[in-house]
This record gives sequence, C-alpha cells and structure tokens, in this order.
Amino acid sequence: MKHVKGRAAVLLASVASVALIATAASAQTLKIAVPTFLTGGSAPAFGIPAKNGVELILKGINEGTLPAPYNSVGLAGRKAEPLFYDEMGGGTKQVTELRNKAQKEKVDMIVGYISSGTCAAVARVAEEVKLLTIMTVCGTPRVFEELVKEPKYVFRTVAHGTGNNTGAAHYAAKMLKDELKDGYIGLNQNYAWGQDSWRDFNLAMGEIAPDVKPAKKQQFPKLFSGQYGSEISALLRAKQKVVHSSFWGGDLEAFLAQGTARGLFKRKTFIFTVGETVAYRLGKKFPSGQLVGTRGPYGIYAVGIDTPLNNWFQKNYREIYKEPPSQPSYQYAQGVLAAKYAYDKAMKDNGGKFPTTDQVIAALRGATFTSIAGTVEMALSHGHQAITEDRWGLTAYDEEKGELVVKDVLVLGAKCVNPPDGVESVPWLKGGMKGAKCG
Amino acid sequence: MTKYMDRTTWALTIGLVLLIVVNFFVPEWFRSILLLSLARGSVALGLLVLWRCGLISFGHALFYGFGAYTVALIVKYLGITDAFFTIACGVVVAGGLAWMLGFLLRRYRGIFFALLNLAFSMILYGVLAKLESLGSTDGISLERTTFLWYAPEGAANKFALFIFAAILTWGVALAVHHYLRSTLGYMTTAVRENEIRLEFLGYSAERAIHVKYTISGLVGGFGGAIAAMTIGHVDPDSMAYWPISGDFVFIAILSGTGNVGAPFIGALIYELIRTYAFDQFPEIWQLIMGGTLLLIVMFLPNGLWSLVDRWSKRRTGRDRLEAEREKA
Amino acid sequence: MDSQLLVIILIDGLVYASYLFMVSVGLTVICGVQKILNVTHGALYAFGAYLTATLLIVYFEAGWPQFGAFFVMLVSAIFLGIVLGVIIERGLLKHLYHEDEHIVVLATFAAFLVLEDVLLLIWGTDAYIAAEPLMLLGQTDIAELPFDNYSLSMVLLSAVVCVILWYGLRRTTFGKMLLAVIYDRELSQAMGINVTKVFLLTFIVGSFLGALGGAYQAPAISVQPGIGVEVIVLAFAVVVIGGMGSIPGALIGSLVVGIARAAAVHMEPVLELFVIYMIMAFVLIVRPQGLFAPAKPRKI
Amino acid sequence: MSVVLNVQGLEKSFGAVVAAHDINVTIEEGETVGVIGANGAGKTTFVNMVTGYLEPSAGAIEFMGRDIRGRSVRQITRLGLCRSFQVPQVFLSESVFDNLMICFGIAERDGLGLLGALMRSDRGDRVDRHLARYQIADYRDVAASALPQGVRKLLDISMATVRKPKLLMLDEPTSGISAEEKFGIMDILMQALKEEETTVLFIEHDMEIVERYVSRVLAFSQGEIICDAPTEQAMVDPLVQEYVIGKEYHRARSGDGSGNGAGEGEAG
Repeated sequence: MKHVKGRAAVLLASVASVALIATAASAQTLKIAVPTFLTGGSAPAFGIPAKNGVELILKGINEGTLPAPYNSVGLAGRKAEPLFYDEMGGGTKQVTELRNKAQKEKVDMIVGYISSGTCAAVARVAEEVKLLTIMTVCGTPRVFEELVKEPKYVFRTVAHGTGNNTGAAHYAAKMLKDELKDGYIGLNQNYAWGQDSWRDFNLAMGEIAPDVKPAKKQQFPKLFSGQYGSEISALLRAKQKVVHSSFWGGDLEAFLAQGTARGLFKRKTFIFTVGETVAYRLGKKFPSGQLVGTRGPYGIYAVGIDTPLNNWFQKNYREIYKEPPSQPSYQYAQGVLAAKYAYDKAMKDNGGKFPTTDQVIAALRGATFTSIAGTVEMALSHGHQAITEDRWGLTAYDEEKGELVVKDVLVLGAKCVNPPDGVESVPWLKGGMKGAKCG
Repeated sequence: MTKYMDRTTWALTIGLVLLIVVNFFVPEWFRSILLLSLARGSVALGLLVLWRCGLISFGHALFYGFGAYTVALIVKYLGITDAFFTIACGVVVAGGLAWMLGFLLRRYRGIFFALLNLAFSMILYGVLAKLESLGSTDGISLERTTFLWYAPEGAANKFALFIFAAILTWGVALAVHHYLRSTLGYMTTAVRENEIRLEFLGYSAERAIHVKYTISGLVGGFGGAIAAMTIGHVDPDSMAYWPISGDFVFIAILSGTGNVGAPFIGALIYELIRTYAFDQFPEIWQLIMGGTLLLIVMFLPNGLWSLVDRWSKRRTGRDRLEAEREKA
Repeated sequence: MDSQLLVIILIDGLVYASYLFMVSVGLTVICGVQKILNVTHGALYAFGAYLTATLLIVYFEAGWPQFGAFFVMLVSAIFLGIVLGVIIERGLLKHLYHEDEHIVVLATFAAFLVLEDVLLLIWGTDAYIAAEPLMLLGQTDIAELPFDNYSLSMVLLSAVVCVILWYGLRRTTFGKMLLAVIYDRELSQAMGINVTKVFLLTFIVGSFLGALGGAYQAPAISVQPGIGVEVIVLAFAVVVIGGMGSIPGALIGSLVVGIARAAAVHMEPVLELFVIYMIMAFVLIVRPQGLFAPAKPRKI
Repeated sequence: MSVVLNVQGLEKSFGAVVAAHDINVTIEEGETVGVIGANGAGKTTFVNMVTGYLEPSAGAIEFMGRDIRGRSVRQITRLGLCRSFQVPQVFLSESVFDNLMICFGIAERDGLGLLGALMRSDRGDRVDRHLARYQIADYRDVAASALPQGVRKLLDISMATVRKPKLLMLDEPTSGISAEEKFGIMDILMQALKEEETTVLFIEHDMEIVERYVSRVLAFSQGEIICDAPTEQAMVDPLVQEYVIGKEYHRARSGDGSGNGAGEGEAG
C-alpha cells in the first residue's frame, strides 16, 4: 500500500510529457483561442453569434478578401486558426482553461469573453501568464478600474458598461420626455451586470434629468428564473411608464412572451440596454416602440452604415448564417480586427519582420483603428480600454425588408458617454459627468 | 490493528516528498491542477469524516465558499495577503460556522441532513450573488499571495504556494488521520451502527456528530482558502452553487472512505478526467463526467480505495492462511 | 396593504404555486413510493419543454387548428414519460434499490448530467420559442390588472392533476397498492404486491408529470440549454417543505412558497432570491419530516 | 452495607396505561435482585426510568445517595449505573475486540480526553482480560454480526460492565438462548459479576434461573410491586403465584422438586 502513491506520481509525469510533445507541432499558423458560450443560457443569445462573427472575419483575413484597410492576407502575413472553447463553468473553470491555453496549448492570443464574471476572474491571470488577451463583450468597468490598474497584456476593444447606460439616459431624457413624467422603474436580473446597469442608469438620470424620480423599489428577479408573473404584475401596478432593464437571452425572451400576453408593452416603454440580439431574432414578435441598445455601432444599428467593410460583413454573414449579424458577432469580429491591425502595424514599424508580442502590444496600446461600422479609440486605462460612439433608437418592424429596424436614431459621441481617461466610471457619474463632450 | 496505523502515516509522508519533488519538474498548468486537487481533496476529506458515520452533505460548498471568501475579503478590505494569516482566518471562520450550524444539524440523519446542508449552501449563494460589497456574481479578485516576508513574482509565486499548500495539506491529513484513530474518531462507525448503545456507554452520539461536523467545516474552509489563493479569484458560481457540492460528493464517492489519502488521489483523478474531457470533447464533457460517476456508483460503490483494501485484504488473508498452516 | 394588492399577490402566488406544483408533483410521487429524490426530474422537465416547443413550431407552421396545441403537449408528455421513465427506471434505478438513499440520489445526479448533454446533442444550443398558445386564451382583468388566461389555466391544470392523483390513490386498486408500498415496501411484497411493477409504473407516472410540467411551460418560456438545472432545486425545496412523498404536502408546500414569493416581489423585491431557501431551512428545522409526512418514532 | 439504589413513589403512565404506580425499592450493595412479572407488568419501564432513558411522571430516584432523576442517560452511566439490553445493542460491523476497545476508550477518558489514540496495546490487554472473564476470548476477531446469540448476549453484557458499574441492570440476559446453553451462560455471567463485586438486578422470565441465582425477588404486576421478598418466600407468595408464576407450575414443582426446567406452566 505504501507505494500506491508513488505509482500514481509516475503515471502523472508520463501524462504531462505526452501533452508537451503534442503542442510543439503547428508553429506556422497563429493560434487564437476564442472563449465563447457553447452551452447554457447564454449560448443562443451571445455565444453562437460571436463564434459566427469570428469564423467569418477570419475566413476573410486568411483569404485576403477583406476590403481596405484590412485587405492583406493573415495577421502580419501569417494565417490564423480559431480555437473555440466553452465559456461555461464559472470563474474557477475559466482561470484553469486560460492557464491551459497559455501554458499547455501555447496559443498566441485570446480573443473573446462574454460574461463580466469571467473577465473579472481572468484579468489578473492573463497578466500573470503573459498572454495577449483581447476582451470583446464583457462590460464591467472593474477590469481596468479595480483589478488590473497597470495592464500590459489585457485589452478590451469594446466600450465598458457605463457608456451603455449613460447613452440610454441621454436618449430617454431627450426623446421620452412625456413618458418620463411619472418617473422610471428598474427590472434587472439579480447579478453583477444587472446591479451595475441599474446603478449607472440611475446615476446618469440623476445628472441629466434630475427632476425625474425613480420608483422606491426596483425589481431584481433571479438570473435564469424564467417565471415573471409577479414581476409583470408589480410593473403593471407601478405608475412609472418607463422601465429600464438589462435583460438578455432566454430571460428576455420569456419575459417578452409573458409580458405580451398581458399587454404590458402597450402600457410601458422599455429600455432594453442589451436587448438587440433577442430583438433581432424575434423580429415581428418583438414589441415595437421599445428602446434597444448594443453598446456601440453594432448589429441592428450598423445596418444602415455604408462602409465597404460593413457591407462585406453584412452580405457574407447573412449568406452563410441566414440571419443578420447581431451585437456579439460585430464585437468578436472587432476584437480580431484589432489583432490584425496591431500585428500589421507592428510588422510595418520594425521593417517587415514578424513582430514579437511586445511589439504587437505597443502597436495596439492607445491606437485608433477603423472597425467594421465605426472607429474604435483605445483611449482609457493607459490605452487598453476602447471607447466608441453609442447609438440608440426605437424598434419597428419593416414589412418589406421582413426585418426589425430602428427609427428616431440618436448618435452619442464616444467622449459624451464615456468618462475621460484616468477618471473611474462611478465617481465620474456621481461627479456630474465632468468633461463629457456631447453634441 | 496497530501495524496498519503507521503505514498510512508513512504513505502520506512519502506522498508529500513526491509532491515536492514533482513540483520542480511539473509544467505550470499541471501545478495548478495539483493545487486544485489538494483544495478539493481537503473538502472531500471533510466529507469522508462525515460519511463514515453515515452522513452525506449536499451543501459542503458552504464551507468551501466561506473559506475562499474569507481569504478574498481579508485581501480586499484589510489588504493583508500573507498566506499563513489568511488561511488561518479562512479555516477558523468556516470552522466557526460549522460549529454553530452543528448545534442544529447534529439532530438530523440521512436525506434530511443532506438537504438541510443544501438549503444553507443555497442561502449563502443567494447572499454572495446579491451583496455588491461581496462582489456579487462577478466575485472578488485577490492580490498575489505573500509568505510572511517572502513575496515571489509570477511562476515562483505558484511554486512557493504549492510547497506551502502541500505541507499544510499533509499536516491536515495527518491530523484527521490521528483524529480518526482516536477514541472520538473511532466512534464514527459506532454512531452509524447504534446510537443508543453509545449513549449507554456514556457519550452522546449528537456531540460526536457535532465534533465531526466542525472538523469537516474546518477542513472544507481550508480547501476553500487554498483554492482562492490558487485561482486568485472567488465567485459564487464556482464556490457556492449546488453543482459544486455535487462535485465534492462525486470526489468523495470516487475515492472511498478507506484512507485519509484517498480523497486527494480521487480529486486529482477527477480533475484529470474533467480537463481531458473538457479539451477533447467540449460538447459532451458533462456526459463523460456523468457517465464516470454512474460507473463508479454502480460498480464501485465504496470508491477506488476499496480496490486497494480488497487487494491488501487478499494479501493479509493469505498471510493468515500460511500462519495457520505452519501452526497445524 | 390595500385589498387590491392582496388579491394580486394571491393571484400571482397561485400562478407561481401551480408552476411549482407541476414541477414538483412528479418528484413527490416518485419520492413517496421509491424513497429517492430523483435529480433527473430536471431533465424530464427540460425534455418535456424541448419536445413540445419543437412540435408546436411545426404544428403552428402547418396551420392546424389552434386548440390542438394542448393535445400536442399531452402527447409529448406521455411519450416522454414512458420512454424516459422506462430507460431511467429499468436502466439505472433497478440496480440501486438496495443502496442507501444518498448513493441513489448521486446516481440520479450523474444521470442528469448525461441527459443534459443528450439534450444538447439532439436539440443543439439554439432557443425554441412557441408562444402561440400563450396568446390563444386571451386575457382577463382581475383587480383592474390584466392577467393572461394561459397562466390562470396553469392553476386549473394543477388542480385537475391534484384531483386525478387524489382519486387515483384513494379510489383505484393500483392507488391502494401504491399507498401500501409507500408505507412499507417489504410488507406489501409479502402480501403479494408486485413491487417492481408498481415501481416502474410509478416512475412512468412521475416522469410523465415532470414532462407535462415542462410541456405546459414551453410556450411561456424560451426553451434553451440550462432550464433543467433551475427546476431541480425548486422541486427539491417544495418536496422537502411538503413532506417527502406526500402529495397534499407538495400542494401546500407550493402554495406556501408561491404566495411568499409573490408577496416578496410586490413588497420587498430584494428578498425574492432567498424566500424559498429560507422557508426550506425553516421547515427542516421545525418539522424535519416536512409539513405532512408522519413523524417516525425511533425504535430501540 | 450501604444503599446503592433508593426509589421512592415512582409514577409513570402512557395515556390510560399505568406503567408504574407508587414503586418503592431499596437495593443494597452486593445483592442479586430478580425482577419478575408478566409481559407489560412494567419491568422494562422501571429499568428505563432508573437508567434515565424514560422520564418518570413523579417520584425520586437516588443512586449512591445522589438524586439522578432527570439526569441524561450518559450522566447516569458515568455515575456507575449501567444496563444491558433484551435485544443486544452491539456494533455489528465491528469485531468483538473493536466493540470492547471503543467501550474501554470511552470509559478510560484519559489525559487527552477522547483524542488520545484508541488502539493502545495496554488497553488491548485489558480488553483481552475482560474477554477472558466472560469466556468469549476465542471470538476476539469475529464480527459481532456473525456471533451466535448467546455470545452476542455476553458481549452486550460485557460492554455494560466495562465501567465496573456499582449497579448493573440486565434485561432478560437469557432470552433467545437455547435451554442447554442457558445455565452455562448464567454461570459465566454470575462468576464474572462476583469477581467484579457488582450489585445486580435482572429481569427474568425463567423461574429456574430466578431460583438458582437470585437472592431477592421483586414481582411486578400492572405497574405495581406486588411482592419484595427473598426468593423462597416470593415463590410461595399467593399474589406472585396468581399474577406471575401461575398455579400449575407450583404443583409440578412440589411434585418432582428437581427443578430441571421442564415445568409446563411456565409464565410468560
């Protein structure tokens, strides 16, 4: 019995060596690890559209068929191969996976992450394992304001959550004046993103429309509960006409079905801060006249934007996946574009040689690059956090196009809805949003 | 019986030496797996102590979560990152909670004990997910661990943490082993077999269970503290949600109740299966885990260690036969 | 607390209670007869929702008569009840009846993990929405607030299920045999009751009820991966509160939790997250065997 | 000879059933008391109340001069008042040796309290001596579940005497044991108890056992003591004959007088 432990250790050492040999093989093509939700409640709303966005943009990059300025083949000449893996399982699982990708499979970079929880968990570890990590969807401002104050390897190529809710407040104050007479109320899932969204929106409204009062009690149903009978009754009883909600995915679809059955959307105007992916899929069934946000020029708001890259993306995406590209498709593709921009610029900056990771990082830090439907400015947190313009509008179903569209669109400048560099989001909101340049 | 005693102590010490030696060669990602196995193994050890007297807890993520969150909160709000201090607090807080809940839980047996633990762990999950001061569902990240004056950087940090955790886990395993061999520890089977007789021997079965529950809470908190330092982040979904408790019971069943070293081997095997299943079959990794657990429950209900026991019994059985033959 | 709020809380409470009852009654039946807490119940709920949603989508595209939807739900629940019931009971549980309780619960936990991935393999990860039946029954105003008849019909459904089960248990011979097995398995075997047959049929009935819960909920929710997990702990809580295996207990347990949650949502929404687990812990402390199950004295 | 047990005015009823009414008993050191009575006469209830397992409705129980009413079972056991069980309560999966090791472990709550190692060799010797005294040494490594009934009974009683109790209460020590073994078991038992100078009270149905081993008899009927006298006197007591022993036995016994246990009128 004594040597049972000894034998187990020998077994482990052999398993480890086998794994090491396997990774040495393919050195030529770049390996991009792409964490996205392949299972669970977030897969249909965010996970799969994001995967499709990366597949499409990489096909274009590897074949060199993207319009200028991204028409060169590959990243700094080398083709790139996506390695999709499931973002399910919570922070612990994703930290272990990140370490496996960095140390076992030795990937060149990570482009992805949807859930704020995962971003909060992996931020520090990415710096520790020195792996270029481009966060593409998660919105918690805490990544650079609390967790990694001096980032080197971690970037985020999408605006963080604050811009989303500030934009909503601007739009509501300007376009929903009469609905706001009786104030506004919140319906957010009881987890970090829901709590942060309500806090930011409430603070922004306090600054932009101080005379409009929120309800005394907000609704915070459990995440993924799927049963909203009581919440709908509470909302119907409340006098407030405007409801702020950060619902998304399955919960939003369930809420819409149960709400429509009770005529809720005829009496209230909803601000769905991240409702675009669901709105697009429900199309005709999505109640018209509601506010839908995408945290930047993506998905439904990018349909009208006439740039060669956007037209290419819209046409090809609809052909292959038989549905319009939504917010996560744009955001993940934008992450890959940021990598290509950095690799190409780094190669050019040091005489056409294939760049080292540090050179790529230097090229991306503080850069401004044209994305699919707008420009991205890496303006905050030492050039690691992007800011983009934000667009808001009311939904309406377009009969001939057979697709949901937005009308009364208001474009809010990047500098208007995001805090200036060096100022954290909550203090900025509480301090009256000083330095915001709004049109 | 006495000869058996120090064989386990020897096995644990050799195991420790092996772990420290392996620590020098093993790649970084594998060291994290070993560290997590030590953490999860400790919680499974806590379950083993309870399981021997017929009690299974479906909510042990409660103590795992408490241990981990205590460490995280100390680092965040007190700014103390010293491993010795934080781990001690984690263990004491989790143990204290177990001691308090013990007054209530010691009266329950079987499925009621299991479900009451589940209920408490879900209440903790609700609190952690709700309170923004506890980081809500995003969780809390930890600064780099320091060891008294020594504050290693990057990979060296994990290297030092591994040695620190291996030695402490060795100590915990020995302490639990000693406890199980003590009179109080031996009462586990007595409690399961016949509580009335125990009362009439002058000791209360409920107090015995209370002591066991407190120990399992202490060890659970220890596992949680190690996990928090290894991962560097705590969040409700990976620390207090009910499938996490399911994982611990999985490991406990996988390893069996034969020996205090078994849960750590069980935890390592569990982690290897999960990592392998997650890499090779991303779509059906849960199916593989479920399938493995089914096989174990059906064909090996008292865990891998029962193989070792059966193998060693056959050997001791043969010794006894030879002894008789010589005598005759 | 004006009377209008009270009425609304009652209605919301009843609707949520009927959801809880439908989700937990199948588990209660199985738990009563076979003394196991069946974690696969969540997968049965999910299978019921998935199969119904897919069939309804096809059904409504083909434009057949609207009210046939309810028939589709019933048929898919029966089909799943039999198919999954037999597979799980004969395939797994048959070998485990001699094991002690928590080993069996763990085996069903493992089976649940397997079934979750089988769901993924069959239906993939996209969401299925078939909300037509929800609109079918229209709305009624109660206390000047619009309620959709579909959720009110949930209350009716659980009442019907309750009556059928009550009648089935009290008045039919199979019901009598079931009660005998609930109280003493060995004794009923000694009296010639084919316990294995009773177990199989009970498991099929329990699975059918679980699948029916999912089927009836399918139009009101977006059917997608992960809906099974949420239902398990809810069903466990109701079964524990009501008393292991007592159907009136499950009914009262559902009502208690349903109304408590509705009250929390209307008055103090922050508490909503904890209500059900607090009640579960409270009942386990005060009456561990649940509200209705008879207390078993300790024999020496 | 000091008083070991003094019970005054003990009352207990379960609803309408009177289990004990105005029980007054005094037992002195060294006595061997037999408790007889029909089923349901209140014998076991009496033992349950004295050992603290059952709370009496009224009355006082004094053990070695100390009031032990309302004390918990384990406190009373620690004071030295132990009992054995009609159905042997042993740890079935453990070997005989381990069963007793646990009893010795708890009884010898040494320095480290209960955290000291159980399996100490000196404690092993004491267990072996104890086994030898009860002559079950050769069953040492046999699991309790595999023991014949008689040996299991002896194990149960030996577990109760580990603490060298001042007063030992046995609940039908020979029930379930075949006629041949009965006297063998009783001889071993009485021999061991004499060596440990333990005062003994035991419930017994078999009148031969009562006559042969008991010096004083307490007869119970409907929860009352109808006779408290030395054995010979109790055997002929009219009340005892009517409610407990039954008339036929009396005739047969006076006939052959050999007391070889074949009496057909045996009560209970």
